Amino acid sequence: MVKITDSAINIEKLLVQVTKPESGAVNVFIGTTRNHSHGRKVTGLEYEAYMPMALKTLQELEQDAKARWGLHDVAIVHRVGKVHVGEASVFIAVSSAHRDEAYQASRFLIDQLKQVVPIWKREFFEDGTVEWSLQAHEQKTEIEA
Amino acid sequence: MVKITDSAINIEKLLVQVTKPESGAVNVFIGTTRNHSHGRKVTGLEYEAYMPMALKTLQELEQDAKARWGLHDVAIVHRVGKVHVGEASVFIAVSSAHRDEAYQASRFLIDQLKQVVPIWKREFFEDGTVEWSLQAHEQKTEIEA
Amino acid sequence: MKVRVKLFSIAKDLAGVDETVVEIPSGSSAETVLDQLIARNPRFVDWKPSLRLAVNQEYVRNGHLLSENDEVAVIPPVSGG
Amino acid sequence: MKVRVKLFSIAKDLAGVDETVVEIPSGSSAETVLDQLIARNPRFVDWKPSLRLAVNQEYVRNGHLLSENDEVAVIPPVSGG
Repeated sequence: MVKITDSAINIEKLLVQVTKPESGAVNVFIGTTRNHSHGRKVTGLEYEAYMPMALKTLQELEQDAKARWGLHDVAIVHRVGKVHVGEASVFIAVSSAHRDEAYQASRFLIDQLKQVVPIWKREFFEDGTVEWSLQAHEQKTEIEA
Repeated sequence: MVKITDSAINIEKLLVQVTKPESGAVNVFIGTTRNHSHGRKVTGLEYEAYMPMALKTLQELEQDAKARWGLHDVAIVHRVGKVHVGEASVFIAVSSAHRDEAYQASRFLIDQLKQVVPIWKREFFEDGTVEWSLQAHEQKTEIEA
Repeated sequence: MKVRVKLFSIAKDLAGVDETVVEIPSGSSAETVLDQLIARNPRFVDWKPSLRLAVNQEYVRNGHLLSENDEVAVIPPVSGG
Repeated sequence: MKVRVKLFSIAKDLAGVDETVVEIPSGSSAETVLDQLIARNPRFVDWKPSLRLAVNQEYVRNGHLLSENDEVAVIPPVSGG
């Protein structure tokens, strides 16, 4: 299951869905909004997505991981719109018979997501500036808030 | 925070506790009771612990992981007593600035827990037999149910 | 021919719009779209090396040949997670 | 001297109790406790190689010397998780 949503992520519900009777291991990764970035105070984040392509690439990643590690289930949820400090912006859960596959698949999914899924983050700083996070190239650009 | 409990694990509450404002990554491992073991149908599990030593070894693991990976927080909860199929028997959550530390620490904690913490699992099989799981030596012993 | 262009993140800020239509010769490559955007706003030049292109929701090389009514997306470095 | 012995999992089943007291000579090693248990139930012999010992909630080698009133725990292969 993959989803892009502007609402808070219901973690408890997703965990119940992902855990199957034959599962012995569930690994979960939660990316949360930090209160600082490169030493500056962050007051909030905003994500935008190229929706149809983001969903398509997430589905491809889900299928890849399922096939490669024989997972029982996968859930990937990403927020769009404003996300407050401390909230989950991304949630990944995978279930499998044993823990090795669960850890590997979970790590694969977040690493790939950060590289290929067309979603972009804007950081809102305490001083009123707003910046697109362009981590892939360690570049930053500033625009007026 | 480490805990050994005979009640269901409140995952949502633990996640809120573990996620700090400075955290960017939370990794969670949940061990769940499978409905089969070595090809036989399992109807339930029961765990027993050498309580004071189990808590002590868990605390040592928590401190080790915090020091080694500079974690923001750690929660480890293990069930004792009966655990139904599909329920979580162990829950580990770690928070950190970046995901690499979170994945490594989480994996370290479950691997170590399974090797050193004095907790034992008994499996209840559909045919009425009850067996101590002695996975460390891949041995099994059967007693009357 | 005409292709629709979707712009995101910094590319959207540079273009000032999140969607536009560009007129390019039949058989043009995806890169031609970037060159059109540069013609409209020279600041795009600095970003060109870090912009990826997708056609109909699939990443493509800059040399990919476009067809009429393709949806071209300009994808700055992604930062989900 | 007397030491308290705690038994878990398969060791508890073999001993038939989860706690007992054994009388051993002063200055005995932790292993002496295992030998006492074997004397009580020879089936302990087969398990001896896989049993670890803890004294006062700390893993010890079999050669660890015991003191009066120590709490010795017989730890079969653990299976938490």
